[in-house]
Amino acid sequence: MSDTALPVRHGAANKPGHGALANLRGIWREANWIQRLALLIAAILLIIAIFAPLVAPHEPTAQSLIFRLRPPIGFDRFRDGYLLGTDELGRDVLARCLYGLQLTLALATMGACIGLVLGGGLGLVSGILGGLVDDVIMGAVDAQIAIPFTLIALLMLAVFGSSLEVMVLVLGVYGWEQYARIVRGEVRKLMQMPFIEAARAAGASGGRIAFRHILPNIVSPLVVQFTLNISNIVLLESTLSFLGIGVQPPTATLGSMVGIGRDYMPTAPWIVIAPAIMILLVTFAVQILGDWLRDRVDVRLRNR
Amino acid sequence: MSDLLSVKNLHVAFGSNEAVSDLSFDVPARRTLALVGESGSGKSATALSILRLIEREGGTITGGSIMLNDGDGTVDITALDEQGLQRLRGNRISMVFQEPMTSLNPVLTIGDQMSEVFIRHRNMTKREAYDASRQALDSVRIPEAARRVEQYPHELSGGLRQRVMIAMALACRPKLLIADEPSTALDVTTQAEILDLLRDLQAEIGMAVLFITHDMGVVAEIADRVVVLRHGRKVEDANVETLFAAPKAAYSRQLMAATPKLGSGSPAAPPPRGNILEVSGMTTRFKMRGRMFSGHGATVDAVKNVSLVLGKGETLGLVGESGCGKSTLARSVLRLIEPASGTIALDGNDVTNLGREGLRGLRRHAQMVFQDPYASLNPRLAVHELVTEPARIHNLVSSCDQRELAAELVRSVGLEEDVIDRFAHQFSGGQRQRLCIARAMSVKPKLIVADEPVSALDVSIARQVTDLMLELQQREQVSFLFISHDIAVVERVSQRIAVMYAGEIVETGPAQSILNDPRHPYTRQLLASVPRPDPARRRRLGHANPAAPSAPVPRAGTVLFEAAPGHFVREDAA
Amino acid sequence: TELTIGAANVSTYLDPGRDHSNVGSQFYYNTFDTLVEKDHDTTETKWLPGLATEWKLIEPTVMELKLRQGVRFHNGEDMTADDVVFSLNRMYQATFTPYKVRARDRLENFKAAEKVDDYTIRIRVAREEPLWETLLNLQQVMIIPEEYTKGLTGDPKVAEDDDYEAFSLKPVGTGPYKVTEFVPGERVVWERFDGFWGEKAPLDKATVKRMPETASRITALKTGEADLITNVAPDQLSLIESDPTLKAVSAPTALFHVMIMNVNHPKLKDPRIRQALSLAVDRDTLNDALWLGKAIVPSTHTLKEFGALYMPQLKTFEYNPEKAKQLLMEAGYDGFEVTFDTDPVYYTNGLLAAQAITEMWAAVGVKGKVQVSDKWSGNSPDLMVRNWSNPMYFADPFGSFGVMWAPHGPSESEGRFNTDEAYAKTWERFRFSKNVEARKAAYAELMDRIKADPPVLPLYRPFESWAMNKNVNWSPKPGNIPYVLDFRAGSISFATN
Amino acid sequence: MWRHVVRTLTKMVVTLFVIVTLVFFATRMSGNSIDYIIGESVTQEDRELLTRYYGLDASIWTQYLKFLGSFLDGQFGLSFLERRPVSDIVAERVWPSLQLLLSGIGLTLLVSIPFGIAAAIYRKSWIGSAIMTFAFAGYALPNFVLAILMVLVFAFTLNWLPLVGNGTPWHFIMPTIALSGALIAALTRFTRNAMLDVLSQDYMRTARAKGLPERTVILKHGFRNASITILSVLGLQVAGLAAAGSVVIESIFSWPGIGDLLVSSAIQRDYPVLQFAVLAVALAVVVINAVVDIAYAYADPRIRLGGA
Ligand SMILES: Nc1ncnc2c1ncn2[C@@H]1O[C@H](COP(=O)(O)OP(=O)(O)OP(=O)(O)O)[C@@H](O)[C@H]1O
Ligand SMILES: Nc1ncnc2c1ncn2[C@@H]1O[C@H](COP(=O)(O)OP(=O)(O)OP(=O)(O)O)[C@@H](O)[C@H]1O
Ligand SMILES: [Mg+2]
Ligand SMILES: [Mg+2]
Repeated sequence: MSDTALPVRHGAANKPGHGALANLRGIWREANWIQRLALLIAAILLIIAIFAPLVAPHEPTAQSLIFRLRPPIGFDRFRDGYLLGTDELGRDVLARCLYGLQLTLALATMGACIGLVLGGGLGLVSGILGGLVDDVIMGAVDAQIAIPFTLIALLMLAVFGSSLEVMVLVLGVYGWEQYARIVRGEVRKLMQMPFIEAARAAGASGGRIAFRHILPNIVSPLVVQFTLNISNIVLLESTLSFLGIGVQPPTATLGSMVGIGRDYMPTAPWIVIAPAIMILLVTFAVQILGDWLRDRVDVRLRNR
Repeated sequence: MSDLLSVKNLHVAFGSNEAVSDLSFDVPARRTLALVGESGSGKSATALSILRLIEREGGTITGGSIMLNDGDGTVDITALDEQGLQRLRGNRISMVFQEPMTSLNPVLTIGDQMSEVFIRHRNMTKREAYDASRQALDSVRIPEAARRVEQYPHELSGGLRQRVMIAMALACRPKLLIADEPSTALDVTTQAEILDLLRDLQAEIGMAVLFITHDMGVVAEIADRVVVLRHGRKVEDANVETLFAAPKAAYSRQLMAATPKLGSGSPAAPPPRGNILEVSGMTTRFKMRGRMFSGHGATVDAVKNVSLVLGKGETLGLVGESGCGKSTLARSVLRLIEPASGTIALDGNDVTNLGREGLRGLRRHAQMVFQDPYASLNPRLAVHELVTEPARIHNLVSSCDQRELAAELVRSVGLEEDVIDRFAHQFSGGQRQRLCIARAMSVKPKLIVADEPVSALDVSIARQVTDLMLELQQREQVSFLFISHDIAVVERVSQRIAVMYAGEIVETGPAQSILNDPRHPYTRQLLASVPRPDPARRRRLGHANPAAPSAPVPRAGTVLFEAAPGHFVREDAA
Repeated sequence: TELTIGAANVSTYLDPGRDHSNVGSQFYYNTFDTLVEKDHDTTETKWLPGLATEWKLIEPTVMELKLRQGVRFHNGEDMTADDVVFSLNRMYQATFTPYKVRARDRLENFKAAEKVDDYTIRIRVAREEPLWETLLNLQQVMIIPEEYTKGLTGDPKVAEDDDYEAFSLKPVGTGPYKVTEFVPGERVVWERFDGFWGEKAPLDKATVKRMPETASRITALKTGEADLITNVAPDQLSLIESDPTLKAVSAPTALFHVMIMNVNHPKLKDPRIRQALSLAVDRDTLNDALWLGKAIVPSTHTLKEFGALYMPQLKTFEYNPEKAKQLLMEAGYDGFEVTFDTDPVYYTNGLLAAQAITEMWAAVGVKGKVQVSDKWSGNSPDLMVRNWSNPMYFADPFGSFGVMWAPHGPSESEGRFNTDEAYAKTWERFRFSKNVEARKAAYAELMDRIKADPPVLPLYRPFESWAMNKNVNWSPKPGNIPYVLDFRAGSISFATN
Repeated sequence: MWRHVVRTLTKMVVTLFVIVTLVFFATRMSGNSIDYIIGESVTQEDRELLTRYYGLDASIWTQYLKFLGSFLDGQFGLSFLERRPVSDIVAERVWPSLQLLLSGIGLTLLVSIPFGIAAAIYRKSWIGSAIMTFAFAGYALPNFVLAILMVLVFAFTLNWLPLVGNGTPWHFIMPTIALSGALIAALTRFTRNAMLDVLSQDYMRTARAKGLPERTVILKHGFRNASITILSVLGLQVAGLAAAGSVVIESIFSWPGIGDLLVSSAIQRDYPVLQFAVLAVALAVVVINAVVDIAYAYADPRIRLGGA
């Protein structure tokens, strides 16, 4: 290779706004059709989640008991104004889906953030300090792997009560061990990298190495794990609802709509199908994007 | 003499990127053609095209023909179908790759991997194939061939693995062997053995060899004819003697010039101004940790009782084969690893027992540059943060002056100022190494320990980097502890040389004194193995036996004596 | 003939003495008998001979019973007075804690049973008992074999706690079906008991399997993996009706779903608040929406099964949002949040009703919030409102309201209901007056008390549905307690085709 | 070697001990089980009586000691609700769960490995995209929705497959698919990634340069190596499968397995059962992981001999 610098977008770092836009366009161009689809879905879902109160035709908890279990548009007994039909209490399925999407995304994001901080922090500590700390944390990881998480969720909800805050906590704890394992693995790999030794040789302290050199380098695998975690949380939340310990009525989340509505699958399938499709879209989009991110990260590494 | 292989107007492209353009050359039967050129010039792409493996790598042959004309008739390889190619590969043409460490399948035994070839092309039964494999291993002079077939690749050393690769390639007595940098990843001594072996086997089997390398020394050793590539184009095609005597193309001349030649002289010694570094009696010990067995107590001394001094403004070159403890010594000197015993003095101050704060002081004055320029730069930091980091750590620069300092530093290593907002992956290898050096220079250290700083670079770029180091030494009076396994490079930059073997320094002294008057047998062997870029002076070594120790096993407790002024040799060098 | 029943739940133990759960009630009647049998075909109270053939008071507090002869337990032993005395005294003079607990609320008045001869016994009560037959017909005093039970563990002469524990896994009775396999929580298998004293059981074998998911139960019925399934929610009935090979039977269940309000909660101390919470609930709408209008909304805490004590004329509870608003204003309701606790699944439509009720509260300006938890919060001082059920353990107001709202009964002892001396006095009259009219008068007074300072609102009497193959003729009998899977002679038959 | 085994075993025991201890204290924190044992409408006085009867009035440490003691008789105590030895209850549930788990793993391997390999080889063609789209979609659907959908289609509407319990091989079809759906999706992706890694390795080129047919190259040289990484994930995934997924599936298919027991005992606060069920699942997971470790070491000669 000749001694010339590789092509580089000049000024990308100076003009972040412009750079971000260019970045987006670049990303779009680079994506294949399925990734584009995922991007589109993600964007649409995000927008309708954020603007749910504006978009939703009804309050999500407003009941009209006489018009319960009405089917969506195009079916017999359809009732005007309830595009996707009504549920077992005569609430608007569409409105609940929209608000549910909002809450589900919020829960999943918060949960994934907590897991990231908790698991990532422990993994970082474990990987950097090693020794006894490492043994203890990894022991906890082993134990966590061996206990079914549904059980932990059950116990936590029993101990702390089943409020939304506790639900966030539960969802946050979910997957911490995966973050911890990944971070620890990455940290240990990074600790072997010459640039860490270079930093030590330059006189960098442990803290500086952790935060300036290691942390930025585990961002990519963490982002990938984060996306997977989000979709797993969405699924977990619906499983908890299935078991009757999810987000509590009348609050709607996609998971609770599916979990609680399942008894109506044979008689009023729209109650389940609409949120199930939303879940499918969310997890599908998030995972495709996550996987794509992983590929991009890998390319970086392979390029060297 | 008819040509075994003729490549005509070959074009190879990766996507829209043309890697090989309009390349034509012939390989005569029983002769060796060397394909030379720097990294990325299309050597491997050409080789892979001949076996039509290039498609697997994502490339395509976009034009030209590759005719193979051995006794069994003429075929155009570019037109063969998959079946035909499979019959060809490993049978009429075979190939040896650069990386012996990764080119063998880690989960299959040597025997499994070798016998496949016999089963495939010679229709042997499993038993017969195993027997044949054993013989093939014998024929590449691998000791204890019977045991080797049961072993897995990771149980063999690099040299042995490369022999296995060669045995495998020669299993069916191919008419053409393609060797893609078969010795680059090996120690000089091992490299010499492999080259000898190849030459002998070529004579024995009577095959043609297409030899790919970027090392002009190796070319001089082995080739009959040479094709020089640059950016995928042929720039010269000549007999080896002609090429070395009178290179026609400018690029060939440049390549020759950059090639370090042993015996081309060392920099002059600086005026004595005292020592920057004094190490005495240093031993560094590693605990052995098996994966399955938690063996406790087992230790290995990677560095044994080493003493050395380094004058101010001077460069001490440290040479020795892989695993002899060079890096460990370098790290111990900077106390990145704690030595088990011995003392280290930097600029007259004892730093052996410094605490955390004191170590910061040590690192203010002593910096390090590593072998792999990519891996030693944090990929997530911008250049202005990268190169100024040591200075920031030692509070030599405020955050507002950081960019200025960075600009100054990159200029001093010959880069444009505007690179300071880029990231490491946006640079080439040589530029990255410059950044590493700039980083080390940011604190204006008195000592830089450079652990194989140019081993990963192409010759011409390595040359630029060593030139830069010499220039910096001139300008800043910085001292270097320069580690390399390439003795020719060491000669170019060092006033003094230390030779390390199995954790000990066996010989040390002024560069020219060591090179011209080696006393220790290991030093002699090392020097003899270095390929000379001069076809007239080909080495004629006997067949080295890799199982036999290549130098006497050092006895413990031996000390150095002065054999000539400043030239110390270990006592056992009888 | 064999029958497979898909049940939402299967008991984790089978001991009629300690059990009074809805799940358990399904199982006992096929396996055990009581001394006094009831005519289950009618809601009228008609007592029939059971394991006792005749009974008469020989003193105001002593009853003598003649036992049926030739009754055999499933294990082949003959039933004698010893078994009966043992069975009764295990409750009347309980040593085993779970029995003590079960006996306390309904059998407190019963002191002892004594053997007179092999087929005659006497039962002694503390005070004159107006409900003799009723309380001899209880599930808790079903007859079990003495020797067998005592011999299950430890000393075969002594009834240890462990004997009773073991019995609940290997139950033996005198009923028409013997339990041949019992996997707690999973499966009960009955086979016809040929030594049964009464009319031969119509089924050779009946297997009850747990199928917790509603959709799965219905599907199993469709695929033929079950012939009869329990707990079909009202919303699923259309599914059964649309299939020509299936049918559903529904019957009002002898219990009330109720809404309880903690009278001692600081915010709910003022009875007007609780009255308002109660008046705001439009129970008819709940019924129409959640129960297809088929549930029964009561005007007071009364059930048809009470026979002479059925008092629909009382108007204790009503829907009157205007009055509710007014009361709230008078009481100075300041918008505090009223929590409504509910179990997620225990009561059919319970969660839905809870949500609907909070919406109805909202209509009168009360801020309600549903709190879902599987935990019983009835004993928590923080409890405000929650759902509950008042089952009819036996056909008398005492067996329903009486068990739950007695002085020192569960509600009071859990601290969410208060009684005073006056209440206790009225209670005494209701419980022990021999004259039915006196009892009715006393009950009406109790209801007035409840109306004035309400701790409870009976929402409705739900109905329970079972679905089955068209050729199975089965339905729950109106005179029975809720949930019983009665497969005795005359209770089930098959269409022949 | 022995030392390694002993160390692994000790680690296992410590892990399990920590788990049961944690579960013990967590359950005691999560509420007095007496409320769940006796249900509603019991006076305070009776509640106290029962509390004493079930030994729940003792201090938590006494209970803990008693709990540890219950390991010794091999019965692990009596179920609060079922009044029989916990070991009987759990033992009954283990086999059906294991059957389902094994058939789930079997199906997963059978489907995801060929598909993963195909997706890697045909990465750029429509075959690869189709497989991966399915893999993503398979993972995106909550498994109980998949299960109920199957029930509605194959049992309710078409009446092709039996639904309840584990009587015949036919009974396995739906639960197995429902249980392994997500895992198949995950493992397909993983196999693909592992294969992609392997396909770019130098030794693959060597194998081709020997003139080996593509099938041999992919399966013998490629998959052998990929299987090592696949194995290491499988162990982790199985743990999730063994417990989390199965709860839902067991409930829908009325499968008398341990997942269902876990949740019902937790909801009903039947602590002795819960604790032992957790222990059993944890043990299974730990053992499976140990087996995977050994298989891993066996598959990878670098580890097998690495320490020698
Ligand atoms: N798989 C690939 N995809 C795209 N481009 C490639 C690929 N492999 C090689 N190239 C490009 O083709 C050109 C020739 O590469 P080739 O590997 O033949 O070089 P080389 O002379 O063998 O170099 P080296 O000495 O580093 O092995 C280079 O520019 C390289 O970047
Ligand atoms: N962290 C470590 N733990 C145990 N042994 C080690 C460690 N680092 C190095 N060694 C051993 O110490 C010896 C010297 O290693 P060192 O890396 O110093 O050699 P080197 O001369 O730099 O080799 P190379 O040219 O390959 O870089 C080797 O046998 C090596 O296996
Ligand atoms: Mg190459
Ligand atoms: Mg080194």
